[in-house]
Amino acid sequence: MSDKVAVPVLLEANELMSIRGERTLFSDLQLRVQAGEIWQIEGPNGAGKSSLLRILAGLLPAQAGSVSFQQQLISEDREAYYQNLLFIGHKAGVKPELTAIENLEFYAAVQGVELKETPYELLAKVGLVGLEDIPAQGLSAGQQRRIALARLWLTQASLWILDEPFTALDVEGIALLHARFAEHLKAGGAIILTSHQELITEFYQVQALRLRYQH
Amino acid sequence: MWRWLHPYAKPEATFALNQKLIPWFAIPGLVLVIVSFVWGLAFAPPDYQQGESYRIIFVHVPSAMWAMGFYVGMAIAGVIALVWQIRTAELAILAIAPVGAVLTFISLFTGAIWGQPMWGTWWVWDARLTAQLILLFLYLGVMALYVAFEDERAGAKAASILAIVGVINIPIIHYSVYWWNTLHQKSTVTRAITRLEAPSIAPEMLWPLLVSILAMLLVCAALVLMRLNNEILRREIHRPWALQHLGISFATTDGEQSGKQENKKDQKGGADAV
Amino acid sequence: MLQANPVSAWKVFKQIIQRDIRVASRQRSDLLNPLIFLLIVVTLFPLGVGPGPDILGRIAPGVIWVSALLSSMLGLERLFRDDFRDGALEQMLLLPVPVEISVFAKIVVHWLLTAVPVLVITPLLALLMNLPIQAWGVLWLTLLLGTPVLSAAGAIGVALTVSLNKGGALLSLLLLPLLIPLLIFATAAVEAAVVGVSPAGPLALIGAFMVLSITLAPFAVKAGLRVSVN
Amino acid sequence: MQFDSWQAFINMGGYGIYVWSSFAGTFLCLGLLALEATWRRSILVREATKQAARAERILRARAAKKQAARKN
Repeated sequence: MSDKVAVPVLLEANELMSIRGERTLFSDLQLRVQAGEIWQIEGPNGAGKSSLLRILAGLLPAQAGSVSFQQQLISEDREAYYQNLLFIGHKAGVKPELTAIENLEFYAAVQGVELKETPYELLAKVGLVGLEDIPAQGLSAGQQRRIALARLWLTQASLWILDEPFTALDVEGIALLHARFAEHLKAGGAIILTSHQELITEFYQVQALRLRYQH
Repeated sequence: MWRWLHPYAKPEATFALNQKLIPWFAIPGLVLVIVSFVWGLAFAPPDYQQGESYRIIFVHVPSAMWAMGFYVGMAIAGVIALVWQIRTAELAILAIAPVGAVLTFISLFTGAIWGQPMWGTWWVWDARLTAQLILLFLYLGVMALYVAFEDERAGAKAASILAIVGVINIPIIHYSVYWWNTLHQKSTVTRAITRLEAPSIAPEMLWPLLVSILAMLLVCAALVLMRLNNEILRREIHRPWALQHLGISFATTDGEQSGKQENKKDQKGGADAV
Repeated sequence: MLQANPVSAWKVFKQIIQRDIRVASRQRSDLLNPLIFLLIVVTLFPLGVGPGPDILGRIAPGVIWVSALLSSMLGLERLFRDDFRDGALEQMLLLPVPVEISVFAKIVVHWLLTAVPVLVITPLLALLMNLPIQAWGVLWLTLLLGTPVLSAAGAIGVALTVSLNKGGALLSLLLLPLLIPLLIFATAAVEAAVVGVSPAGPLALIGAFMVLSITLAPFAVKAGLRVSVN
Repeated sequence: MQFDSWQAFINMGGYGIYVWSSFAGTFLCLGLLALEATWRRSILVREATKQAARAERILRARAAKKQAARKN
């Protein structure tokens, strides 16, 4: 906090290459994400955006290259990395049999976040007031998505990797998310995300990584 | 740098090596097959208990033995594929499994035929046959899992894991099946085959048997190498080296290589920061 | 700077167990169906081979164990399938504890939810099959020691097939051959008890299988899940 | 040589059918494997030849087009 000159590098990817089937998605990809930065991965469908996010999260092995978090290869110390990572993928990980509250409480507990009280207020904030204790399968896709995104308020992870966080959200929800992003970046966190929409916001500067579709 | 060049340099080298090795396995293998079969069929003395029917041993035992051996080989390929992520090892699983399964089938088939004069029935739940039957299921499982995946590399990894789990399990299965067999043993004839394979077997029978075992190994190794090269070729068919190797002329203009699908695996700059 | 609190493995273990029991309690039919299947299959045998108590008692150990194996195949998929569909599996791989811990928790939960009910109805099965009373205890013991093997080995199979659409039949093809030793020693133990011989040998072996499978399976499951989740 | 006559060799002391059918089955299985491998290979070669020829045609057509454009 005292030394503002050297911004710590959170995530660093070197010479990444990914091949799905017979097609090379990308090769020699470099990425350096510093604290306070938000990166948007752009590109057409099938260019490998989701694959890149999954490689960065350590879910998918890269054909070549390395990913390190705070100068430590993620394959060497997964637990330390995952303590500081929040990944919300295409499938959000919300159990449909459980209520919004139960889902959130589970993820808070396994991520080491102490909940002082039942997160009614938070759920109200994300627009789920009155739906807190209905099993998630009774909610709409957008509402289920909101449960997953509510985790953004219940985490101490410094790096967020989010696959299409804005899908199925209304204008209000999007604005809320932007505000939360800004807050996170200000606190020294970093975000990597994919989105179909242009991220236009006055809150922060977006860095872009463009993937081309390769045949 | 080396790490990512490694897997792509590899298939080409393996292919060329296999191409050289195949005749070295196939020709001595075929010669030894003829030698051992003529020796076993015509010159080895008949068994004092089973008469001439015991001669089935010269195909039954080698196939049963290598059915097991190739499974172990497949599991080793699986370990290599998982630990070092070598593509050729993944393809090797696909090359070995059908050969191993056919060997298992041969050992079951010849075992059943042997059973007819021995026990008067085509199938007896004899320990050896039962264990081979389970081995056949294990092979089928590996092959079925491999092809069930849409992404071939995922299929290869899954099959590798299964092969390794299977190879840990094989001794347990064997032990349990033999134990089960002695527990339920009703007739003494079943031990006849086991007796033949004991070290007390007469040298006049043992030598042709050993030769037939070696012959079977060489022939099946040649088959595996042929299949492996086919698998390599199938995946690399559009690359210049493969075409060159097959003697197919292909056009090149300003470094643009022919072939419908250009796998630009070595192309740089798939992504750029804006 | 953001600083995350470390999480203890034990806490994650407990949380997963708690959550899965809660999930299961809201879809009870999933748990009940394999159990009913087991009962029906065991009922079919007397109808198929005749109700003579002698023959029933003789084949009882095998019938009960084979039925238990088959019914366990029915319920195995739920070990990871739902989690795979809704993304909870992915999140499980991203927990800040070794994946083996979470996998072990999943295996334990599966055992609690599927094997314990079987253990409860075992006397009923033994009764239906006319198993001599002196072997009831041993049958129960073999199930107690053997069902963890089913859950652990099953987890490997499910981890490998969970991403496939047609995984169900394949799962049985992969698993049943691997479970043959268990079947052999379990039935042998019960048969020994029926004829009044000490079943200690096969029981000890089943115990060894149990230890072996629950210590090694999490590693294979982890590798399998990594393949399936991508 | 254990057998006095060709006939005796074929007959195998009455077990001829068993012995010879096992050997024949073994040869058949392994032979089929070998045949399948060579057949696969020839298909691969044929496909590769076709593709290479197709690619060459495309290139030639492209070059011709370029030339025509230059003339105009």
